Amino acid sequence: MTKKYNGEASGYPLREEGLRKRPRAGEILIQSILFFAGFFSIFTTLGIVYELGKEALLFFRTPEVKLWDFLTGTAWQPHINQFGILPLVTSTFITSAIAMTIAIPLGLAAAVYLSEYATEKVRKTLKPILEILAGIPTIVYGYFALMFVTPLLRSIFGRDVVEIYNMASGGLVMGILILPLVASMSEDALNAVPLALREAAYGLGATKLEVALKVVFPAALSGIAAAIIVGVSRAIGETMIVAVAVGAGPNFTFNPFRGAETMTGHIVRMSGGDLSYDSIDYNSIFAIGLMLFFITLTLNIISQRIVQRFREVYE
Amino acid sequence: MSASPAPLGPFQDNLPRRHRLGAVWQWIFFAATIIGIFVLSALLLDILNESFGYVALEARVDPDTLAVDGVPLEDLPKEELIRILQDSLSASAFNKLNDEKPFEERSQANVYDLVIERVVKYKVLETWSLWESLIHSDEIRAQAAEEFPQAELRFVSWLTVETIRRPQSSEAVNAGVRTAILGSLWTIAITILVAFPLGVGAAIYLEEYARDDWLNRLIRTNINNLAGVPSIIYGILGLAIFVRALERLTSGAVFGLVNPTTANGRTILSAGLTLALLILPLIIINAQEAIRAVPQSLRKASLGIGATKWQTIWAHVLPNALPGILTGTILAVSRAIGETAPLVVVGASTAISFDPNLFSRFTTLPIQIYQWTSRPQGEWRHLAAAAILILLTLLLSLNATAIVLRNRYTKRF
Amino acid sequence: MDTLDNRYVIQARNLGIYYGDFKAVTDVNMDIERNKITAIIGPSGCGKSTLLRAFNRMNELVPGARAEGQVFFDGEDLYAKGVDPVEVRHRIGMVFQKPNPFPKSIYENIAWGARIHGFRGNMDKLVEHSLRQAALWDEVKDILHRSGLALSGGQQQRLCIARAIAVQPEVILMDEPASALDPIATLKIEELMQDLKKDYTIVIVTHNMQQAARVSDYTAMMMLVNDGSRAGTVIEFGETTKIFTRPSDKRTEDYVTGRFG
Amino acid sequence: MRKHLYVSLFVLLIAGLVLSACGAQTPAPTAAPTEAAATEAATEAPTEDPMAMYRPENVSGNIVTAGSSTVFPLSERMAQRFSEEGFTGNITIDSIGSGAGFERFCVNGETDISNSSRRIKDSEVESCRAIGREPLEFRVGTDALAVVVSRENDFVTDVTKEELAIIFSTAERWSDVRPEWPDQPILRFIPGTDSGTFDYFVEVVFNKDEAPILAASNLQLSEDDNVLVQGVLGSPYAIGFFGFAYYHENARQLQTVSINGIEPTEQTAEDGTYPLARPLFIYSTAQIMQEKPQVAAFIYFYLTNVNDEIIDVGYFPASQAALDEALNTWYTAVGLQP
Repeated sequence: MTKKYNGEASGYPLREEGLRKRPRAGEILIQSILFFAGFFSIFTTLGIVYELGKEALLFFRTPEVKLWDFLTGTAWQPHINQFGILPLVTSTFITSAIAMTIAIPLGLAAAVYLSEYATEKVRKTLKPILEILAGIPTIVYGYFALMFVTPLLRSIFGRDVVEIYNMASGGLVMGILILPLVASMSEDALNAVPLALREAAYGLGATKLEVALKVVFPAALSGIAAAIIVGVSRAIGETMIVAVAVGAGPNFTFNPFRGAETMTGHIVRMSGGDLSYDSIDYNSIFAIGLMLFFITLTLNIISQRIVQRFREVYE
Repeated sequence: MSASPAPLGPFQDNLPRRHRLGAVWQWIFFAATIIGIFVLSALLLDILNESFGYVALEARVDPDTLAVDGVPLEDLPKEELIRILQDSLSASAFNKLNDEKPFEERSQANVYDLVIERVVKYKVLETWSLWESLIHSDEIRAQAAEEFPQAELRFVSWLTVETIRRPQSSEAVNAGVRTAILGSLWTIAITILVAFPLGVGAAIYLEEYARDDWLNRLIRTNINNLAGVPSIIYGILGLAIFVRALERLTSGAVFGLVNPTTANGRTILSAGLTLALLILPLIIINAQEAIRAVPQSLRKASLGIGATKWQTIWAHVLPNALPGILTGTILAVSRAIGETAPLVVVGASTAISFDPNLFSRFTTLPIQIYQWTSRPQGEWRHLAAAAILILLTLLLSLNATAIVLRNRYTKRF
Repeated sequence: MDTLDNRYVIQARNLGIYYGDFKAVTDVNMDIERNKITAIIGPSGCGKSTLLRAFNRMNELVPGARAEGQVFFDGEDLYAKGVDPVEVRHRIGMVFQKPNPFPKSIYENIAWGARIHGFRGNMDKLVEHSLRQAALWDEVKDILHRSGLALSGGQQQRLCIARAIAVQPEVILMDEPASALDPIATLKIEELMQDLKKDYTIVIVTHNMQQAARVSDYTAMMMLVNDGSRAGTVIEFGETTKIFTRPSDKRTEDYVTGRFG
Repeated sequence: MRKHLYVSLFVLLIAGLVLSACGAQTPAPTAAPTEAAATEAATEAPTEDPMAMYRPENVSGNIVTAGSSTVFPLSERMAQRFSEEGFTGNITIDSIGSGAGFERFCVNGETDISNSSRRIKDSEVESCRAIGREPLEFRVGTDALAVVVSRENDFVTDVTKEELAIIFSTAERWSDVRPEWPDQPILRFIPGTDSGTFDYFVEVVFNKDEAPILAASNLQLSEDDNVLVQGVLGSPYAIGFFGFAYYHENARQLQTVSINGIEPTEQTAEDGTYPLARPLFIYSTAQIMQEKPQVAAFIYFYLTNVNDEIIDVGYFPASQAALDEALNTWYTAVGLQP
């Protein structure tokens, strides 16, 4: 094998480098740019933590504020020096939970319908409609909750039971807002499941339902989980609906028919009001923002663990 | 079943039950979709209901008194109309109109509109929704005749070409959304131009290049987390970074476009960049899922013929992931275009009187809508409803391209 | 019908298959004998897979596909009104060209089909029995709870066969089951088919004429009809030995001897 | 091939944007006049009449204002009139709340005028001074707070100020206020604690002590007065207070409660006999007004024309004395004699 194969003779130009690795500057450059795009999010987070932390520090340095009371107190009335964040946290969780009990089942069911049952034409019509409706400003959903859903709830459960501002109505409408998000993302995930898998199941004599729920759905779980995580995140971060329909009085209650105020609702109310910028109330919004940031962080880490467990079993 | 193997256990005949179950669930899936569409349509109908209907208008100067020699106001020649304007307006106001566009060049219709706007000055006394107007039209007439004997009852569409063309006004009958539409378009254009490449790039990195080490895990967790940060916090961040720290860039001073002493970072550029940060995680998460769904065999096929990694991604992975990526983009843009809170913090104005550009103060449609809905007078809510319809149309036309492309590239493997 | 007797499991009569306006398969008449292996051979694009999928109504999953004529299964027309495609596919199983295990454990891959059909016996035993029949048991008995996707290609295909067996069908349709596999794995699948034929009727679509000659008892030769319509049909059907040694059709002869086209 | 796809994707997107932008942009946008033009216009003005340089048509340049959402509709109307009367520069008004307005005015020094529905706080004056700004206050109008109940309520028509304090604090039931009133819980709907309205109510009714009202049971707050209207409409036993314009717009279903026998009307609000009439202000500084004549011109225009528009916007005029005082402040600031 001393003689090199003469490529020229056979019409193939022979590369001088042979098979040695060539530096591919373009590839490396692209990879670096892509890495930067990925790493960029870290800067965003650092920026958020720094900006919120800086101001939140001012809040925690105030003598009236004790960190322990902040975390465990059940009354939030900054005007009279009560700084217990729990009422804001509980109402955030309750409204989000109500929203997700609407958005997850309805959204996933709609996704299954669109992906597995609907004809191509129906799917191509309905999906964009759902997505466009997600673009209605949330303030509109807020008024929808207050003027339509709340009276509805009050006529069903009684005016004495359901307060005019209540977490149920805000949560329900927030669920409607998030429904298209969950449906659209999940539908994509279901649609991405290979046809071969569906055929395998049909070939065994599975019904359409069995194929959809027991084969396609589990196979799309990772995408569906992402849809749900995005949905939950949106629910926790949603502002205008809760600001209009849930009320503006921090209330430590677990009754969904009572009014309360969520963390985001409080932040937007304080930042848009007539309060002085150097008041302790005003600074409190940064502490709440930071708290919200850590709550979503914790939830995300937990949910990612769960998703990872599912993924590790099959794949 | 003569030749079948000895069964290891009996198969229960469960077919009818399975089919029943299938039918029930199919019905449930369908119902869920219908409920979703129904509720969202109810919302849309509610908006439509507010966009049309009767109004009781009272003129500050009765148009009949402006008639000359029995010729009604709308049929008066341009010169007569100009004379009316000259008589009723201050000299400076009249001159300003002439400066904006000389009266010789204006049409009769245009001058007539000016007379209506500046001299006749209709004022809304009462409004009714479309539903009321259609069902209780007689009652409305009776009520209007009794309560507002001077007023004129008209059936109006709050959504007209004029609503789109006019700038803002503090009178509902003259108000339009032009400045807001331009502000929204500029903002969303910057948002897409920044967030789409950056988001898809990040997703490619995470799915195709990143090894499973602590740094990349951190990045992944971080992106999921950012998706849940309330939008107003992005506003605070945008204020600190784009409005303040990068003021020279975002105000346009660095390009010598504005006077550095009056440069202000509260511009469309800052707003667009802030919204880009906001929707970036949404785009990344969606794009990641879409890229993950591309079959491995496709990558192997491309690598197998000696394509480089990037060539493989560019030519095979991305086109196949495109439908999913576009879904994410549509959802993200829908969200960005409807955002209010972060833009208020970054410094969107509530009232501006000029057409915005990249480095100017601005307002956006949702901010107009928010402001209008919180006013006491009912006519603003009707106008807000019309603005929502305009926003949805805008969104639809922006997303149409993405939807068309997605439908074209969607396929099952 | 007088031609129907218990020897034949599947009998196609004047079967034609359309995709929308396009007729893919036309005028097929063939009888498939019980506990035998029937191979369908022919050049690419002549409708072999389409025909095979018509035997358990898998074609219906393609939007716009429809069939005309009859396919009798144990004397009952599969395309008659009121016939349930789900039950059809339970009785006539299918193995696909590319191994397609579910993203579930090996055990679940096999148990799933039986479970949905209301299997009320000992599931562990069924899984073991099916895996043994598919000659996979010894290789996977210790890793039953590992993902089916973790197996090699040949193992995956045998897993898919085991999965098909577990619902205890009468017929197994195999669509080029070994085309994605190496010769050793292919050999294993072929041996397996010989074992399975004791209990099942097998119809196999294959590209590989040696394979057809090796494993099958009967062979159907498919070609495009010569009227320019691009529809495929069975031009010759008979015992494999006859088809490969003394074909009556010139085109078959050319094809099996490699002189085709 | 693929490249075409991506390129066309972007091109289409941008084309869509540009097209829709062009469609909306029928009248040609005029370039924003620069600061230089503003000073030019100012010096050009004839010197004989010192007020001539403050006519709308004689000034140009930018006016940046921000602040209270309550004052916003009024400022918006005045800005529009100002432009109609010949002003060619740009006015922007941000409705962000009085507090945030003062932050931009006193801390960052980026606005020319701050709208406020409350008087500036001492701490805010201090931070203004820290950046060399000495805020000047101009009273522009009055926002009467209406204490309202639903039309379904047939027992409350008039209360004393003391009763008002009890209704919005310690009383659990209507019968706790007056024994002849029904034995039903009081449902309270009030503006959020961050609002100027809340502050003002507390100041007048509770002597600046917020604790009693915040400790009241069945208390619902909202920053949006339209939302409060819905709250009061919800029950015959509900009571609330908010801007008079919101009452006026819903007068069919709501009724006001007079306080110490005084109804909220234009008359009682203007002469100060109605106890819940809160002042509306705009703030600027002498330095800004001198450096930017357009700002001085706008404030002058505002003060002299506000009463033509204020009722239409939904508020009541300030008393003549208050407006005269504001005008005096203006003359002093620009260095002229009234």
